[in-house]
Amino acid sequence: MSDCTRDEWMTVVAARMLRDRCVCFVGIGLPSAACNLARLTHAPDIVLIYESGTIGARPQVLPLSIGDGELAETASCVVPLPELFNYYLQAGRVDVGFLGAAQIDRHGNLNSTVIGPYGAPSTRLPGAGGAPEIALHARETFVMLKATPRSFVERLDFRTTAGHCRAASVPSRNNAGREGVARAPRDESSHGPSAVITDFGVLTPRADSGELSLSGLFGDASVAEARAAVGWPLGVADQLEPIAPPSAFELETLRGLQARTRAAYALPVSIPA
Amino acid sequence: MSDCTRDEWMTVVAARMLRDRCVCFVGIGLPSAACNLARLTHAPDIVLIYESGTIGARPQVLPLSIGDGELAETASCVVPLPELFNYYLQAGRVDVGFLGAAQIDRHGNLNSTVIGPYGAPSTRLPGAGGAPEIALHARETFVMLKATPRSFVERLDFRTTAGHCRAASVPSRNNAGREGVARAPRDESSHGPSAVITDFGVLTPRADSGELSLSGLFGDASVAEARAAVGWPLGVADQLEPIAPPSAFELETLRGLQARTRAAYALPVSIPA
Amino acid sequence: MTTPRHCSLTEAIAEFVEDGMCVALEGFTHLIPFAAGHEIIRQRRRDLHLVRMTPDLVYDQMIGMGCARKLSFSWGGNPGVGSLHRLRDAVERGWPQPLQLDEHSHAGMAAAFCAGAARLPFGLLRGYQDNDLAAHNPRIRHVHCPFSGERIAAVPALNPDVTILHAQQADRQGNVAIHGIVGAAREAALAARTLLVTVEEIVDALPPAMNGIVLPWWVVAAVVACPGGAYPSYAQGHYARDNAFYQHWDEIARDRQRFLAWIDRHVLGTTDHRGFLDSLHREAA
Amino acid sequence: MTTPRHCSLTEAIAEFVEDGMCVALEGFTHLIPFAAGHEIIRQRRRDLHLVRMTPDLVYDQMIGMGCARKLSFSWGGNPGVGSLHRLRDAVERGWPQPLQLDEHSHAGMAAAFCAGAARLPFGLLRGYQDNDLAAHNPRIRHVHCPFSGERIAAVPALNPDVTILHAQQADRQGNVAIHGIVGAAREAALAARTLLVTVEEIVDALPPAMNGIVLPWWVVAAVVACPGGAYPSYAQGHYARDNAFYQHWDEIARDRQRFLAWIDRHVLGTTDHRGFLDSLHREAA
Repeated sequence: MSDCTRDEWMTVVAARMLRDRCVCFVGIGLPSAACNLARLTHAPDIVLIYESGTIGARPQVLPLSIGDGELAETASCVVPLPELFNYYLQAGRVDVGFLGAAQIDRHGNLNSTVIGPYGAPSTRLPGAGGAPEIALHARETFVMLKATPRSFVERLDFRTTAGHCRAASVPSRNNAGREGVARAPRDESSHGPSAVITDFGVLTPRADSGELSLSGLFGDASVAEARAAVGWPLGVADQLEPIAPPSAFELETLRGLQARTRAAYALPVSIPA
Repeated sequence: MSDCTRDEWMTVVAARMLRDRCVCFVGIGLPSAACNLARLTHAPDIVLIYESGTIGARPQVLPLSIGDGELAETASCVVPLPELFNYYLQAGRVDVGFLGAAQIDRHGNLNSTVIGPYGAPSTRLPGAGGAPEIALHARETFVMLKATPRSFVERLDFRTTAGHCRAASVPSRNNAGREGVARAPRDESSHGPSAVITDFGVLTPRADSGELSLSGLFGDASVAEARAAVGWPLGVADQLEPIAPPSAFELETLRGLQARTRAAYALPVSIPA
Repeated sequence: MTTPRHCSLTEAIAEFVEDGMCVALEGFTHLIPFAAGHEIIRQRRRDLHLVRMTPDLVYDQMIGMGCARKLSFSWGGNPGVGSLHRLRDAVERGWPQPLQLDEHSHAGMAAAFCAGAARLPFGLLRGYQDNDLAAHNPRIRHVHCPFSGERIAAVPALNPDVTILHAQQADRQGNVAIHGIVGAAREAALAARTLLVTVEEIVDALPPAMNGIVLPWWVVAAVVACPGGAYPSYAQGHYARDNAFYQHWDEIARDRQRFLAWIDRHVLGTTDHRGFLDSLHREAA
Repeated sequence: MTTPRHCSLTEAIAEFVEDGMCVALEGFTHLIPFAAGHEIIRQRRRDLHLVRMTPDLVYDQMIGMGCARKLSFSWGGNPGVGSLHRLRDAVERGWPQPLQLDEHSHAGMAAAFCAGAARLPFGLLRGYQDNDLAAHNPRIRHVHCPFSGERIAAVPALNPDVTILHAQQADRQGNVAIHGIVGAAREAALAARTLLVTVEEIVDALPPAMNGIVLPWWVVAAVVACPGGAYPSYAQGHYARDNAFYQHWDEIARDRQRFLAWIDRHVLGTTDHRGFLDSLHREAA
């Protein structure tokens, strides 16, 4: 399947990380595609929770927003957000959280708040949303993010979401220090990503330091490409796992889902009269 | 209407205290009869909230418990108890609370917890239920309670619900003093009953001291009867209001409601097979 | 996530409810899990810490049979009737054994269940003001608002080892739907380490109810089909509350011997809830 | 209790929304009150403190038109598309005026709305750990559990002067029913001093929904019939979200002049929401 795109690689590889029957807090975009691909392939009973309070959603097409009507219609139930955040997420009932961000550092800390100083940013990003508490409370988190030296950075402009964080030794630029409590890397109080799926392969945290290092490459990607795309000196895991390319079934299912989605979006929505 | 009972007097007089469209947190028993009588006479749009989370209930017959199915079926909505207590009661959205108790003192403090010491009571009563917070948060509370020297007492065995309380000067017997903060009588932090409807008439708090004194007598009751039934030296208000006896319409409506209720209760409920 | 077990009530209580546990049978007047309470009596559980806003007849029976060492509650009466005589006997005379009380107001219990469901260590309320409750319960304390300085009451989270509910329906996967008065049942369910649910019926698919009260299968440890399982409480849409039974209970429970005879005949003398209902039918006939 | 007013949206905004107020238009992707936001723009309100978990296009438009001095929020993007360019322009370049930020996470905003609805001074959450949010927002603090000593994050209650919702139905008395994704709309509604609701339709009686989401008439200040009032967001059961409009907005909002021209034509150039929808229809034709 050498003709598949890097987006497809990312989506397929992320989908494979999801066990059947796991409870998954889904972000929009690539994570939503990956979660639904898992549901349509090896994980038919995966429980998808979207941030809009739709629990157990089974959409036929990918939603554009986290609250499209399709999600409510196919969900087991729709709960108010305080219940979702208190009784499900904070209560520790979510197995997997999927996050994106604008920036990630070598310990998996994430920035989705600002580029530049908080008070006078060069780029104002959307902000935290559910991410800080998803990372804190989900049993495990995955990050999906395409790599460039501007997104995989030596030092975050703002730490929105804690990774394997080593806060005291590598403060983010904006951190005024009030909350700068160090967390030991990879101990049980660490909530960093267990995998970062990017467009050349997969990074995972080292057991000792929590530092993200390259542990798997997509078929046509190279270590040199990976190193060029990452803004810190990227370590390579002792065992660089070969990643099986997307199977015909995986690709067919994903492409079918995306074709259905495009067809649904192309239908004109009539402005209410 | 000299043939009416004291229960009927109490119910009719309590019903008259309720304005149309007021939001009323209803206790079971006489208060429920009074609130529904008001709804069926002068207050058709009164909003009745039962402690079971049934908001806007319009029962055809009086419920035995605060959670009979009739209440849910006729309510505008049924909310979980945390919402009822947080978003409606504590939020100050209730106009009138109706309370009963086993004991009341001269400042309208109520006991529904124990007779005798808390740790070794001679009579264990049901306990607080919603009462302490109903009294605290409803704009106004009424108490309905038949008078004997054992229920209208000089000194409570336990203060379950604060009245016009003067806590420091008249501690209840069980009070270990930890919470014994005096509240000035009748100021805005005082949440005592604005009327106590009992089986000889009505007591209301004096403007200066918050002490309950006799302000109205039912037709055939006397000051001497009232004084005999109350365990403290009962003051009489400067103006002892004559209370209009139950009208034919009021009595007819109340008796119709109670007849419907008896008929409904007499229907055998089949044990599920 | 494990799949909820579908099993008998006998098996569910045997497997999940152990002596000494903290157990909540919730349901506010409606959907009270009587069948489960009776099975706990049949299996002679001891030393339980029972939790329930309104103990009701089911806890009167369990307390009278010596299942409980402690009770967390906010109103312990027979609604609309009067006292719970077995609860009173335990508190006033230590029969059949003393009962430790963790006593709250309804608002306090609701806050404690919410904190439990949210896995917060405590809940907040404006309450317990100028009364004697806090003086007798060290589990009622206060915090100061970090913004306004105001003093607000605090109660520790309630997290039962096991919560047991009765509901109208579950589907084959184990999703549970509750219809009607719900009280603090959902919070008690989500606060628990283990959730057991008895239901009137198991259906292929729950009726669509986008904003209805649903407990998803992956929070449920076991689902038991148990028609009539809330009787003499009720199940909206299935059967009405037997108000006459509640009134009749006052006489039964007033006397220790009569109480024991009733339990012997209808609970211990039957093997399951179907037997219990049959036994009441025979008595009524 | 006063009866809710039935009036036009023009009257409702004129009467209840004043310059300088704290105003929340809630609805999480679903039932976003666009018509009300446009009417606030038409009436040229200034200096508002806007509150909303997910500012969305409606706040992008209000901010771009200079209605706001402050924003309390937790995620300010165009869902599934990208940036809110008017929000960015205000924050990055102070155009048309600077915007003060009170920035939270979703969990923090939810806790703040809940505290507001419950009239508690603050809400609790396990959150804001090891990140930079608290360092930049003095409205994120901590309390210690009075039982365990644990440190828990606290946020002050949000109590808007006015909350505005869009819903599917109200009855003639003013009871409002919401069906589908509700977000924190109910908490925002009950936290407010004044609640305005626009609805798709006013009906004689709401469909029975025992456990549905209903806001009773006596918490509602005004009900406005406003079909299509959530467009380009959606109303479950009435019309779908116009995802193409959300994608198209990215181009419109990217450029100040194009944005102003769009608002001039479709919002300021029309007298009400019917006119706005007609204007879009004409453009699409």
